[in-house]
Amino acid sequence: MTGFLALLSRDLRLVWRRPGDVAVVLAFFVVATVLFPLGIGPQANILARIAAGVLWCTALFASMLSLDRLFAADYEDGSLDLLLLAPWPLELAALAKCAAHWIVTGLPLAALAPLLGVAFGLPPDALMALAATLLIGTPTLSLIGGLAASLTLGARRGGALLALLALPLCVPTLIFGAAAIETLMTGEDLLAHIAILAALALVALATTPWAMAAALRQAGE
Amino acid sequence: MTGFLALLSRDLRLVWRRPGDVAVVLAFFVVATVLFPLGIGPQANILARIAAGVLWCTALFASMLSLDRLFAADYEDGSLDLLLLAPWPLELAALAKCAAHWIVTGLPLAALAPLLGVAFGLPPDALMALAATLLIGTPTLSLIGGLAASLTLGARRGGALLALLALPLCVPTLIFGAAAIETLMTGEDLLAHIAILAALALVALATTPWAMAAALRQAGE
Amino acid sequence: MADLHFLANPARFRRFSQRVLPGLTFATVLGFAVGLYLALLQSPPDYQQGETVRIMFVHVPSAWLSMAGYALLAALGASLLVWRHPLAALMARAAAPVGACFALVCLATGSLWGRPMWGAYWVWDARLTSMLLLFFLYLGHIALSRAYDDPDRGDRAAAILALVGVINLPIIKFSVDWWNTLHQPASLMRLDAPAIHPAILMPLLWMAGSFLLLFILLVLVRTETEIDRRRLEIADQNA
Amino acid sequence: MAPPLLDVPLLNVADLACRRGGRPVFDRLSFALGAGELLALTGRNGSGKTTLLRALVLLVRPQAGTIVWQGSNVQDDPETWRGQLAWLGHLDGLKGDLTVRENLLGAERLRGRPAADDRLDLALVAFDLNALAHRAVRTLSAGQRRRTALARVMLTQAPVWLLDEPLNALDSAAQQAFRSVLQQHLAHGGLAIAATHADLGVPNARTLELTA
Amino acid sequence: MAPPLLDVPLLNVADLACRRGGRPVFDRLSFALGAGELLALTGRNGSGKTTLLRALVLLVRPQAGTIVWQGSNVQDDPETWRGQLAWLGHLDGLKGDLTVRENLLGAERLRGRPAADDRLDLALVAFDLNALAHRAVRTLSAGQRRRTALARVMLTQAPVWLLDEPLNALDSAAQQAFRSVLQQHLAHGGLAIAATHADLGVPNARTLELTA
Ligand code: HEM
Ligand SMILES: Nc1ncnc2c1ncn2[C@@H]1O[C@H](COP(=O)(O)OP(=O)(O)OP(=O)(O)O)[C@@H](O)[C@H]1O
Ligand SMILES: Nc1ncnc2c1ncn2[C@@H]1O[C@H](COP(=O)(O)OP(=O)(O)OP(=O)(O)O)[C@@H](O)[C@H]1O
Ligand SMILES: [Mg+2]
Ligand SMILES: [Mg+2]
Repeated sequence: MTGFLALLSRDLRLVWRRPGDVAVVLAFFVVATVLFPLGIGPQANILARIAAGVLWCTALFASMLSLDRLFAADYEDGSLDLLLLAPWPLELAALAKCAAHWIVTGLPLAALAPLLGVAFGLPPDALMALAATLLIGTPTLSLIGGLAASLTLGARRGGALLALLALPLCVPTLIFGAAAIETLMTGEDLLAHIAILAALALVALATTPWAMAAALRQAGE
Repeated sequence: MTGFLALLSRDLRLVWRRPGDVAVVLAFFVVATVLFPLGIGPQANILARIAAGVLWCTALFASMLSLDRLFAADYEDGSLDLLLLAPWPLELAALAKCAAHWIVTGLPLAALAPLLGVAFGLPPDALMALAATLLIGTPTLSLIGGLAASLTLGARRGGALLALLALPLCVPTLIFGAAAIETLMTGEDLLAHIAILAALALVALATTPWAMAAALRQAGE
Repeated sequence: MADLHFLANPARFRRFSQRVLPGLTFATVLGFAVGLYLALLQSPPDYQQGETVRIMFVHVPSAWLSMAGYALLAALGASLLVWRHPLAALMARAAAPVGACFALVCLATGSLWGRPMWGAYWVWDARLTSMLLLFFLYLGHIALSRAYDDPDRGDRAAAILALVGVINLPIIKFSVDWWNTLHQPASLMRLDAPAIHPAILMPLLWMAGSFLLLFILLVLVRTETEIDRRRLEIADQNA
Repeated sequence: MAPPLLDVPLLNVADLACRRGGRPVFDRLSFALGAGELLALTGRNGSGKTTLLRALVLLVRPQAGTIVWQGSNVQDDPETWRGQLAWLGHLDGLKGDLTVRENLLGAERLRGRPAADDRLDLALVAFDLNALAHRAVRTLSAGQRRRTALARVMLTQAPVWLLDEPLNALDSAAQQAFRSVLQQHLAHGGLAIAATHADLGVPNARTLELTA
Repeated sequence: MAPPLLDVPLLNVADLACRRGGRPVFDRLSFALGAGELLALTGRNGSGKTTLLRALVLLVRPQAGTIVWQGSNVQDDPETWRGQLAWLGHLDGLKGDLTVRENLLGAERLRGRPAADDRLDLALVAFDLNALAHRAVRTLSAGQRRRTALARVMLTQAPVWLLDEPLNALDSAAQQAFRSVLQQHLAHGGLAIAATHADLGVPNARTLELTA
């Protein structure tokens, strides 16, 4: 557990020293979101319809962009060996890296999304729902993205294939996340959707660390 | 010119050895695109209306996703030094790298987009137009993204910063690319749009290589 | 040992700025005093927009200056890359956040103004959208110049970006305008330039002049800070 | 760390065999190492020195054979074994964005314990890194980085050191510093296994020459 | 390559000064090198050997000073100068996913000319890489990679070699191979500048010791 906290706090402190790094991810999130009206056109009714999809899509993208190098940097400079040789479970190390990633991207993304929702003309209750679903859904993205990152590390074709399989695992989260906002218009139960998102996050939490650890051990060979 | 071809073929061969990196990018494209019909629901008229915009935006993201490592891998293993020291213009080297990137992302994206367009209920002529505009527009994205990649070489938070720099500059291509498909509905001239896209590509081709070369020389220091 | 070659140029700049700063400050304060008097008390409320029209006296000058600011960044970038002018890097570092702030003020006052005028804080109008993109270009410049451990590299990378960006600005503006006319949002009031009444033009020009002075003042002061900071860093490294 | 039993070998490697990429690298390799002993691995490029080191720390799965530390097979309890190890690979394993100090402190915390300030200072002094302590590693020269990595090894206080070409990129003063640190480690009852092409300067070192 | 004028220095470096990260590394450095001469750069870690090499090839912009090759300032025509160079850095500059052969051929083509097969074979033989020619570089040992990078240098046939710690990770046989390749290069009127902490084994090499 000390190791887990050490790794987590190392990654976080690195970010804390350079708050600009988080700001860049957020700025990117805003820019990417703004592109959709430019592609689709400014009609307010259509924009409000697709807002949830757009914001979830760009959130996924922001996660992917920053996850890409989650383990690759450690692999290339030799620090991965040190992680593999640390006298505590590698699963925890993988988890710590994903957790740090979520804290510096998922969390601020969820906080920022409602602001962008305003520009898409979403009503206040939809803004709340958006923030809530992102808060619960982004950990899953960090975990699955982390898995894809570890699989493509040193990988031959097999790893690539697995990563290709890992990505569609994000689909349920995206669908339920984006659909949750619609429930407000159709009068369905928002809480049910949130419960499903939470369940997906728990499944990811229970399975991905083992898979990540196995993939990292492979990469160390 | 031999150098240009040599670099191009080397990069293509590298991708061929590691097809997973391309596969992940294409998977992202598909997953992100499929999200919209799933999130918005099956109203055919809305879907067809937003199809071009959505596909262009996700194609733009997908090409950013893979640009991150365009020069970074060479930078980290010392090959960038060899490129900088090659006795032919660095501008050509930068161009060759962007060309290789386009061949392995822009080209498959353009090929894949009509397939996804079918899922959005686009009519056949719109599918053709989609492929054509992507074919002509994606080189611009590769060039602008390549510029951003060279500027962020050795910087912290490469990926997100790269996208933050590149996305605003890609806006004109995005607008004309997405709008071209709408011309089929409004009865405007498709060719005019394609001509503008080609002109944008030429402007990028004439300006970005110099800027990339300047940025790469900085990175060698 | 402090790097004398490096500081020779900025030292001269400092002597110059020490001389002009007091007068410039005074002129700025005076300009705003007169401008605000004209804008808030002298000029009549608009027959259509009522008192909210007064937002314009802040909104329009900040729009102009944020656009001019980016041109300045490009000019500074060119003089850094071509003539290796060390002061240009420091001044660009100082000017970028100021320009970004003016863009932000334009966006903020615009959306505050939009609430009574259009009933929404944000609409995807062409002018609004291209101002937003300009703001993003500023953000990219700022982020890039600070993304390196070695500040010189950040400065030069940002200079290249500013040059490419300034070539792109007209293209972006043109395409966004065209995009907007393509999708005429019929129900919304267009942001066309109203035939400006002289009673409004006068205070507007005063305010614009005062904003310009403020811009120059802020850039000069911030450049001095940058010089100090760089000098401290060098002293730190040589310690 | 258990009190060293000077007469019994602490580390017993028997019949170790490894394959890389489908090719056998070595076969039936056996040795034993007691407290205070250094084993120098020599042999031509590609003879398997790095592979052996990685197999000993279980980064590479051995094909056959056993590695026994203080009487128990390390494969049964890899975590305890890892707690006894200090590792230096071909790559330095440093984060370019962090300073020398942060790298050293971070590595110690990753091993599950915070480093005391005085020990850190000792390691910095030993490798003449004091003046560089607050520089980002990315701005260091090759030898300065290697020295930082060596300081990390020294800081662990682990009984078993596994070093892959520790002298790489070091100038003669730094090589001297490394030698005295290594001798100190051995004098305190530590073990070390080092792959090297040069002389490590430890008088009664044992040598294992690998043949490709 | 122009016929070497044995009496006139081909390379003239005068008053070179460099800074890294705001700190001066060296100042007013001058030397001249004629055909067939080797300059060994020595000095402590961080004394500026790598910086000097990078400045000579214009990867680092010198603060002051001139570099003159065959009478003309290289900064006026960097491309011609680059055509005369073979470079070996701290990093090998190899692509792990490509084979040894592909790496060598690719590097030659990057220099703007395809390598003839017989020259390639010569270089492979010189560094005992024949058996590895079709192995992906990622599966090679550290010394095998360094040998590949050295074979690349040999393949260029460039008159000026700039080498940063060429002996790194090499076993004694490979060191010997490198020495004879280097001597051959010098005997053919080539120049070489090499940063090193070990002896390069060239009898009448000149030495430039950098002081931090
Ligand atoms: C976030 C919202 C807004 C933004 C980003 C924005 C942006 C701009 C920009 C960039 C300009 C300068 C254009 C030029 O000189 O070429 C401008 C001018 C102006 N804006 Fe806004 N605007 C916003 C909202 C509004 C609103 C709601 C109104 C009132 C209806 C308004 C009224 C004006 C007027 C009257 C001018 C001066 C026209 C001229 O000089 O041509 N703006 N705005
Ligand atoms: N990118 C950089 N930014 C800032 N300072 C640097 C950078 N690279 C090197 N330095 C500093 O410049 C000085 C010279 O470094 P250089 O790499 O030239 O040394 P070297 O003689 O090659 O050392 P070594 O024997 O360790 O390879 C060192 O003090 C180093 O810390
Ligand atoms: N990842 C790998 N996949 C396949 N083969 C490998 C891999 N790593 C090393 N090898 C091969 O295994 C053999 C032993 O390599 P190893 O790295 O252990 O040698 P070494 O003794 O450390 O050499 P050096 O002195 O060059 O560092 C070599 O023939 C090498 O080519
Ligand atoms: Mg080895
Ligand atoms: Mg060096």
